[in-house]
Amino acid sequence: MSFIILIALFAAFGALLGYAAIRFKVEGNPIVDQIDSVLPQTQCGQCNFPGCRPYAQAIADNKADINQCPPGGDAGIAALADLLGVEPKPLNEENGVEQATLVAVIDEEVCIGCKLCIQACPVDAILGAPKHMHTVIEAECTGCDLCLPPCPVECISMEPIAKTLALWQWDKPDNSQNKAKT
Amino acid sequence: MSEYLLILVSTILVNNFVLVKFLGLCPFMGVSNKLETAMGMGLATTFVLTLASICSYLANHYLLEPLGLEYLRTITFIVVIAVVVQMTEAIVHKTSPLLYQVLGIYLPLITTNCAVLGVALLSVQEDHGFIESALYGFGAAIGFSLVLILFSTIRERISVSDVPEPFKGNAIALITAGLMSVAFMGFSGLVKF
Amino acid sequence: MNSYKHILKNGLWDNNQAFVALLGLCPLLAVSNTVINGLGLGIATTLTLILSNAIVSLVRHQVGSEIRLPVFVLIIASIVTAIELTMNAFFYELYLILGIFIPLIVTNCSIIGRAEAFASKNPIGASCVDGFAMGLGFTFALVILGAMREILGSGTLFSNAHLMFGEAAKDMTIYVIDDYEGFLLAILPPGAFIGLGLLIALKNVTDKRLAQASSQKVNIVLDPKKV
Amino acid sequence: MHFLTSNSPFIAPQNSIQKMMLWLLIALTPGIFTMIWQFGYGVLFNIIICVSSAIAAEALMLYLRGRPIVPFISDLSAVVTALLLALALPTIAPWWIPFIGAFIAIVIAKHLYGGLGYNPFNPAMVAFAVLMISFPKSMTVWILPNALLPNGLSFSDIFAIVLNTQPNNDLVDAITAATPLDEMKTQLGLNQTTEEIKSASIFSSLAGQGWQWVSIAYLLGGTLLLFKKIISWHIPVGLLSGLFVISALFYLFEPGITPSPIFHLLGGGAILGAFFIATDPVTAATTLKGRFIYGVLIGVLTYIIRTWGGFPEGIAFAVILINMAVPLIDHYTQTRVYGHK
Amino acid sequence: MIKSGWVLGLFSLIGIGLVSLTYLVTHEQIAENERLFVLKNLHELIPESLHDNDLLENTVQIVDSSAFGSEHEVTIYRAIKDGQLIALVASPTAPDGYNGSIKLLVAIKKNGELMGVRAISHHETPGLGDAIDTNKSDWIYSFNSKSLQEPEIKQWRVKRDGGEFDQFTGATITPRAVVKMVLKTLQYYKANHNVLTNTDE
Amino acid sequence: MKLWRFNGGLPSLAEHKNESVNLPIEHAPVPAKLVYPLRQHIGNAATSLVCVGDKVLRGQKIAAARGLISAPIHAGSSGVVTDISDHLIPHPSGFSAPCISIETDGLDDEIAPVPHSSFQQLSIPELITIIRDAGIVGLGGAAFPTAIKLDNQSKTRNIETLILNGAECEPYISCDDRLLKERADRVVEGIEILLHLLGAKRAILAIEDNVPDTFKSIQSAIAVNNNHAISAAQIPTIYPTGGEKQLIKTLTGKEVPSGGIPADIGIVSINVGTVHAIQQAVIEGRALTSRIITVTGEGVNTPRNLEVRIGTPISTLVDVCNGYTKLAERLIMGGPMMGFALLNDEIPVVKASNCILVASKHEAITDKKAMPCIRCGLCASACPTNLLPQQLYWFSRSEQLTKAEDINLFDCIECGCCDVVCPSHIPLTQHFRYAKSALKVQNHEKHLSDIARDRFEARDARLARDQAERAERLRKKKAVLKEKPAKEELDAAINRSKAKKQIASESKG
Ligand SMILES: Cc1cc2nc3c(=O)[nH]c(=O)nc-3n(C[C@H](O)[C@H](O)[C@H](O)COP(=O)(O)O)c2cc1C
Ligand SMILES: Cc1cc2nc3c(=O)[nH]c(=O)nc-3n(C[C@H](O)[C@H](O)[C@H](O)COP(=O)(O)O)c2cc1C
Ligand SMILES: Cc1cc2nc3c(=O)[nH]c(=O)nc-3n(C[C@H](O)[C@H](O)[C@H](O)COP(=O)(O)O)c2cc1C
Ligand SMILES: Cc1cc2nc3c(=O)[nH]c(=O)nc-3n(C[C@H](O)[C@H](O)[C@H](O)CO)c2cc1C
Ligand code: SF4
Ligand code: SF4
Ligand code: SF4
Ligand code: SF4
Ligand code: FES
Repeated sequence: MSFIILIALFAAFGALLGYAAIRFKVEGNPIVDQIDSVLPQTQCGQCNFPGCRPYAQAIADNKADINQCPPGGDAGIAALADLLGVEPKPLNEENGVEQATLVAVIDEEVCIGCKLCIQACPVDAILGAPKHMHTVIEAECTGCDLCLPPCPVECISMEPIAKTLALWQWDKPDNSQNKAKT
Repeated sequence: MSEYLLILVSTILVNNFVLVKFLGLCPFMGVSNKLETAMGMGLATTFVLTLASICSYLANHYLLEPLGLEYLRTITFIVVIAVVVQMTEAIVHKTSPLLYQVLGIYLPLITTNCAVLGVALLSVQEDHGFIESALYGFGAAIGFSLVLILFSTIRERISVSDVPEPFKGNAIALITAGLMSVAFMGFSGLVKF
Repeated sequence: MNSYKHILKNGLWDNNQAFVALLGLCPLLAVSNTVINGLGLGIATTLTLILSNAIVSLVRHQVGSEIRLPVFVLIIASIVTAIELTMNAFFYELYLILGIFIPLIVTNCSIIGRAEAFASKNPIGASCVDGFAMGLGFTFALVILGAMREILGSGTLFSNAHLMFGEAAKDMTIYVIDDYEGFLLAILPPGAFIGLGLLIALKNVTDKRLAQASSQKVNIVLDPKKV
Repeated sequence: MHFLTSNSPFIAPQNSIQKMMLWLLIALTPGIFTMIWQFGYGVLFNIIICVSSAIAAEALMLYLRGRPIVPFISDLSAVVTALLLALALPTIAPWWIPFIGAFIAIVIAKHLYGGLGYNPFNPAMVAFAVLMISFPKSMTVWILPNALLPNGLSFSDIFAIVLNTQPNNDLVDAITAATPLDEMKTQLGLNQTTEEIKSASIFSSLAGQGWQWVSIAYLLGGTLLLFKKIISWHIPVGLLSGLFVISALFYLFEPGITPSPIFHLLGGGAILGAFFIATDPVTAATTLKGRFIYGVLIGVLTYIIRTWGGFPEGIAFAVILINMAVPLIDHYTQTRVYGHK
Repeated sequence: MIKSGWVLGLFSLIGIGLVSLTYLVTHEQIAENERLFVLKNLHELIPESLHDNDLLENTVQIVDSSAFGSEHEVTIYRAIKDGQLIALVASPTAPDGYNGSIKLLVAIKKNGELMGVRAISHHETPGLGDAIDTNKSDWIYSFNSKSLQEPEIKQWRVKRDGGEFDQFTGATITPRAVVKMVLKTLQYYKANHNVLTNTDE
Repeated sequence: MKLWRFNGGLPSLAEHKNESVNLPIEHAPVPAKLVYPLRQHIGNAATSLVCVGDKVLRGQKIAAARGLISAPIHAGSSGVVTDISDHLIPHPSGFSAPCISIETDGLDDEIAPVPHSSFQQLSIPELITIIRDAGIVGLGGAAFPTAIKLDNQSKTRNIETLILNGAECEPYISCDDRLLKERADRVVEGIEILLHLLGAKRAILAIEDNVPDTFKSIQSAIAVNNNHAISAAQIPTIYPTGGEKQLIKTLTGKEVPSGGIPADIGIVSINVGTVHAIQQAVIEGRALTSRIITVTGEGVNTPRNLEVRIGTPISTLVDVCNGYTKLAERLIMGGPMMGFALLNDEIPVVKASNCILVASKHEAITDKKAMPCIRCGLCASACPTNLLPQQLYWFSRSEQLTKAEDINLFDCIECGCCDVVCPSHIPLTQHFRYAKSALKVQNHEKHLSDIARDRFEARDARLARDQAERAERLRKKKAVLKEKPAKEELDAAINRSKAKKQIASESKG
C-alpha cells in the first residue's frame, strides 16, 4: 500500500520533533525579569506569593492572574496587561485593596528592642541592636505592614508619607463635558 | 513576469486573505492589539505561510500525486504544516524568548490558522507551479501582515477612544474590520478572474 | 470537576467560541450568508468537535508535549476528511457551497482550541459534552448571524433549504420582505464582520442586563424588610 | 482677600470647532449653487434629507450614550458630514439612499467609535462606499446635466422621482447617464479612443458637461478654506499633484487611450475630495509631512481605482483606504522637535 | 525522540486508515455526483428526452483564440438521438464581464438556432450584473430560439448600442459581454459546422 | 541684523502692556512683615542662619546656600525675626513651606555695602563669589542661581555670545521694559561685567519690536558706553520669543540641544533684570533684596511697575496701586500665559515674581468647555518647540505616559500656545504639566522599587547563606561526634555545602 510511505514519513516527522524538543530545550524564562520589574517590590505577600519575584514567576508560568497585587493597583495591572498582551482586569479583592503607600514608624519610647521586626522586614529597612530601640529607615521602607504583627508591644504604626513639593503632581484636567452623565 | 505581479496584487489587495477570503481571522483578531505584536505575528506568519505553501506544493507534487493519494491532501498538508510550525516554535523559543512571549499561544495557533492550510489547498486547487505557489503563499502572507499591521495601529487608537460600553473590545474591532473590508472592496476589479 | 450543566452553559453562552473566544471566525464569517449554509457547517463542526474532543481525551496521556500539536491536528484532520468525503457523497450541492471551508474545519481554531484547553485535561465524558456544547454554541452563532445577513441582504430566510433537507424543503424559503432590493453589504464580506460586531455588542448588553437583574435579585433577598 | 485658582494659560481661546465647521459650510455654497444650476434641484433633496437625518441620528446617539446633546449638535460636525455625503450622492437617488447613508455615517462610522474626534474612517465616505456597494443600481445613475435635457426637469418632476421608490425605468433611462468618469471607463473598455469618447455630448472642453463647472466652484470654496487657515495646503496639493502626476505620466505614454490629467482633476470628485473630504482633520494624518504623504497616496490610489478598479470614481475608497494607514503615517512622520537631530 | 516517532506513526496509521476506509466507501458516489452535476446543467438546456447518448462522453475540447477572443478552453458536448446529432452545447467563457470572465453554456440546435444560454459561473456585481442568473431575472431566456439570421448580425447588440437585446438599468457591460460571446459561438459553429457535427470518430 | 524664525508661536496675542508701562517705577513701602520662603530658586532650599528673636539689617544674609545648586537669601529691611515655620508660598500647588518671617522696624537700616568702582580690578572668581553671595538668581522666570550658570562658563571660556533677554513677550508684563527705559546705563554696565566675566565675543540685547522708544534709550546707553561688543536687536513680537530657546533660535539660528543648555552651543542667556541685579551687586555692593514687579490687570485701580522688597505680601503692592477694583476676579503671579493663580494676597513675592496680574473675568477665563480633539493640528502649527501636542495629549489623556515621553514630552516648555489656538478648547498645557509631574513621580517610585528589590534579594541571599552555614556547622558537629568519619563522607559534605554556597551566590547575582 502506497500510504505506508506517508506513514513512515510522518513517523520521521515525529522523530524530528522529538529531536528538536531536546536540541532546542529552553531553560529559564527572561520574561520573569520583565514582569518583576513592573511589580512594585513592596514584597508584602498580599499576592499570596512570598514576595514579588515569586509572583512574577507564577505569572510567567500561567499559574497566577495579573490582578493579585494590591500595592501595584490598577496602574500595575495595566502595565502587566500591556506587557503580556492581555486585557486588563480589576484588582482581585481577595488580595486586598489599593491604598496610598505608608511608612512604618516605631515609637521609640515603647520599643523594647526585641529584634522581631527586623526579622520580618523583607527589605532590611529596620535598624537596631538587641535590647536597644529600633528605627525605620524611611527611605527604604516599602510600607508592607509585615513588621506590625510580630511586634510584642505594638509600637509600630503605619503613617502616611509627608507630601513634598518634589513629589507634587499637577491636577489632571477632567473632560467632564465628554463623559456620560450617568 | 506580469503574471507573477498579478498573483501578488491579487493576493495582497484584491483577494486579501483576511478581509475578502476570510482566512486567518483568529490571529487577525487576537494579536492585533499592539503594533509591535502585530509586526511580530506578521513576520512569523509570512515565514510560515511561504514555507507551508512551498512544502505543500512539494508534498502534493512529489508525494500525493505520484502515489495517487490526493484524498489524503488535507491530512498530509496539515501534518507537514504542523511540523514546520512546531520546529519554528522550538527555534524561536530558543533564540528569541521575547518574540516567543509576544506571540504566546499564537505560534502554535498559526498551524491552526486557516490561512496556512487555506493557502496550501487553494494553491493546489488553482494548479500553481512551484514559483507561483511560493508567491501565492508569500503574497497571501504579505496581505495578511499588511492588514494586521494597519488594523493594529487603528486598534491602538480605538483602545483609548470613547467607544460606547457595549462595543468596547471585540465588537468595535470587528466593525472596524468590516469597514476595512468595505475599503478593500475598492480594489475589486483590479485583477479580473 | 465540571458539572455538565456548567459545561453546557459555558459552551452556549459564557465562553461561546464565536462571540466570546473569537475563535473559528473564518468559517463563521465566510459561510454565514444564509441560515442553511450556517446550519450545515455548524453541524459538521459540532460533529468534528465531539469526535475530536473524545479522541484527544482518550489519548491525552500517551502523547508527549513535543508532538502534541501534530497528533491532535492529525486526529482532527482525519475526522474532517472523513466527514468531508461523506458530505461530498451525500450532500453534494451543500458541499459545493461550503467549498473550501469543509477541509478548513481542520483549522477551525476552536477545535484545536478545545482540544488543547479542555479535552487534553479532562476525561472523555466531560470532553464529549464540552465538544457538543461548544459546537452547539458555534452553530447557534452561525445560524443567528446567517439569519441576520440573509434577511437584510436578500430579504429571505431558509433559502436553499433543499440542499440539506431534500427537494421537499424547497418551499421552506420564507420571503420576509417581498420585492426587496437587497442590502448587499449584508451578504458581502463587510457585512459579516459588522454583523458579528453588532451581535457581540448585543450579547454584551444582554449580559449586563442579566448581571443587573441577578444582582437586584440578591438585593431583594438580602433586604431584611422583605424577608 | 481670597481668590479662586485655575490653570494657565488664562487667555481666551482664539478658535472653535463650530467656527471651523461654519466656514466649511460657507465654502461649500458656491459648489452647491453650481450644482443646482447644472443638475437641477435634486441635490437640494439630498441635502435636506441627509442633514435632517444626520442631526436626528446624532441626537439619538448622544442621548443613548448619555452625552450632552446641545454642545455636540451645535458643533455642526454632523451637518458637515451630512452635507458632504449629500453632495457625493446621485442627484436623483431615491429618498432612502441619503436617509440610510446619513445613519450609517453618523451611527456606525462616527458614534460607535466615540463620536466627534474618535472615528478612524471618514464617516461621509464610509457611508458613500457602503451605499455604493449595497445599492450599485441606484448609486450609478446620474441625471444628465440641464444643458442636455431637452426641456429640463421641474422641481416637482424631481420630487416625484426622489419619492418614487420604483422609478419608471424608461423615464429614468431617458434622463440619466453614467458620469463622465464612468462613461470614459466603459468606452475605453470597448477599445474606443479618448477622442472618440469625448465627442459624446456629456463631455465638453475640459472634462464633463456640468461637472467641470461644479469642480471649479469647489476649487473656489477650497481656496477660501486655505485662506481662512481651516485647512493646510498639504493635503489638497498632495492629492491633486499625486493624481495629476500619475495621470500625466500615463497620458504622455499612451495618449489616445488614457484620459488627460485635466479630465481626471475636473471630471469627477477630485476637487471636492481634495479640499473638503480628504482634509477631514479627524481622519487625516496630523503631521504636515504626513498630510502631504497622505494626500499623495490618496491621489495615486484614486487613479489606480479609477483606471483599473471596479469603481469609476475612486476618491471615496481611496480616502478610507488611506484612512487606515493614518496612524502608521503619523507614527513615521513625527516632526523634528526643537533641539533634536 | 524515538517514542515521538512511533507515536506519531501510530496515529497517522489510524488516521490514514480511517480516511482511506471512508474513501473506499464513498469515492464512487462522489465521482457520480460530479458527473451528475455537470449533467444537470446540460439538461437544463437539452432535456433528457431529446437525446439518448451520454453527454459527458464524446466531447471536443477546443482552444481557438481567434474565434473566441480568449485563451479559455471550450468544451463541446453533443446530444445525439438515434445516431442523429440533435444539438450541441458549447461552454465558452466571455472574458470581458464587469468583474472578469463569465462562463456560459450555449446550446445550439443542429440548424444553428439557439436552444438556450446559461451563465454557470461569473463574478458580476450582485444586484447589477448578476441579472444574467436565471434565479435573478429572465433575461438570459431572451436568447431562446435566436440565430444568426434572426435577428440579423447587426442587431446582435444591446439596445443601448443599437441592437435588439435589453441591457440592465445601470449595467450594460455584462449583457454586452454575454451577447458578444453568444454571437461568437454561433459564428464559430457556423464556420466549423462540418467538423462539429461529425459524430463518428 | 539677520534674524531667524522658530516654529509657530502666537504673533497676534493682545499685548496689554500700555496699562502699566506708562507710569515710572515707584518704590513700594516696606511692609510691616516680610516673609522669605527658603526655596525661592531652582535647587536645594537655603538653610536659615537666624533664630527667632534675632535682629537683622537690610542686606544681611539670613539663609545660606546649601549644596551645589542653591542661593542665599538676604533680609530686605531691618527688623526682628519673628517666626521660622511653614507659610503659604507662591506655588501652583498651594502648599506651605518653611519661611523666615521678619517684623520690620521701619528704620530700614542697612549693613554697609561694599562697592567696587571698577569691576575690571576684580578677578573672575571674585566676581563669581560676589554674584553668588548676593543671592542672585535668574529673574526672567526660572530663578536658576546665576552664579552657577556663570561659573562653569567663565572657566571653560567657550562662550561666543551673551544674550540679554529683554523680550518680555508675555502680555501685561512691562517690568523689563520699564527697567530698560529708566536704567539702561546700569544694564549696559552689567553687560560689560558679564562680557568680562565670560570672555564672550559679543553681547546682544534683544527686545521686541513693539517698544521702539525703549530700543532708542538702549542704543543711546550703548553709544555712551562705546563698547562695540554690545549691540541691541529688535526681534519680532511673537509670543514666546522671550523663551530662552526661541530667543536663541531667533538671534543665532542655532538650537539648544534637547536636554542640553545654551552653553553647549556657546551661548549664555540672561534676563535684563538679572543683569541689573549683577550690576548692583558688583558696583554698588548690594545683595538682591528687591526687584521690579508689574502690578496690572483690570482688577487694580492703578496698574504700574513697582520696585518691591522681596518678601512683601501682595496685598501691600495692591494697596500701592490704589487697591482692587470691583472686577478683581483672579490673582495671578506671572503673566496670563505661564503664570499661576494664587489663593490669597497674603502670599509674599519672591525673587522670580515678575508680575502680579489681578485679572477680571474676561482677562482670565474660568471654565473652558473642552470638546474632543479633532486632530486639526493647529496646536502643532503653534508649538514653538515643534512638538505634536495633539499626540502628546492623546497619550497623556490615556495615561500612556511613557509613550508621551518617547515623543519628547519633556521638551515642552509649557508656553501655552497650543492651548490658545485649540478649537476644541482642550487644556493641553495642563495635561502636559500633569503628565510630566506624574512621570517624575513614577520614576521616583521606580527608583524606590529598584532599591527595594536589591535589598530584598540581598536579604534573601543572606538568609540562604546563614542557613547554609548553620547546616554546615551542624554537620561538622555531628561529624566530630561520630569519631573518625569516613573520608569520603566528609568530602561529600564539604562539596554539598560548597554547592549550596554557590547556589546562594548565584541567586544573589
Ligand atoms: C460598483 C459598481 C459595480 C458595477 N457592476 C457592474 C456589473 O456587474 N455589470 C455591469 O454591466 N455594469 C456594472 N457597473 C456599471 C458600469 O460602471 C457602467 O456604468 C455600466 O455598465 C454602463 O452603464 P450604462 O447602462 O449607463 O451604459 C457597475 C458599476 C459600479 C459602480
Ligand atoms: C540642573 C541645571 C543646570 C544648569 N546649568 C547651567 C549652566 O551650567 N550654564 C547655563 O548657562 N545655564 C544653566 N542652566 C540654566 C538653564 O540653561 C536655563 O537658563 C534656566 O533653566 C532658565 O531657563 P528658562 O527660564 O527658560 O527655563 C541650568 C539649569 C538646570 C536646571
Ligand atoms: C515660554 C517662555 C517665555 C519666556 N519669556 C521670557 C521673557 O519674555 N523674558 C525673559 O527675560 N525671560 C523669559 N523666559 C525665561 C527664559 O527662558 C530664560 O529663563 C531667561 O531668559 C534666562 O535668564 P535668567 O536666568 O536671567 O532668568 C521665558 C521662558 C519661557 C519658557
Ligand atoms: C476641513 C474639514 C473637512 C471635513 N471633512 C469631512 C468629511 O469629509 N467627512 C465627514 O464625515 N466629516 C468631515 N468633516 C467634519 C468632521 O470632522 C467629521 O464629522 C468628523 O469626522 C466626525 O468625527 C470635516 C470637517 C472639517 C473641518
Ligand atoms: S502583592 Fe506585595 S509581594 Fe506580591 S507582587 Fe505585589 S508588592 Fe510584591
Ligand atoms: S519597616 Fe515594616 S513596613 Fe517597612 S518595609 Fe520593613 S517590614 Fe515593611
Ligand atoms: S488644536 Fe486641539 S483639537 Fe486641534 S489637534 Fe491640537 S489638541 Fe486637537
Ligand atoms: S505648551 Fe508645550 S506643547 Fe504646547 S505649544 Fe508650548 S511647548 Fe508646545
Ligand atoms: S478559524 Fe481561526 S484562523 Fe480561521
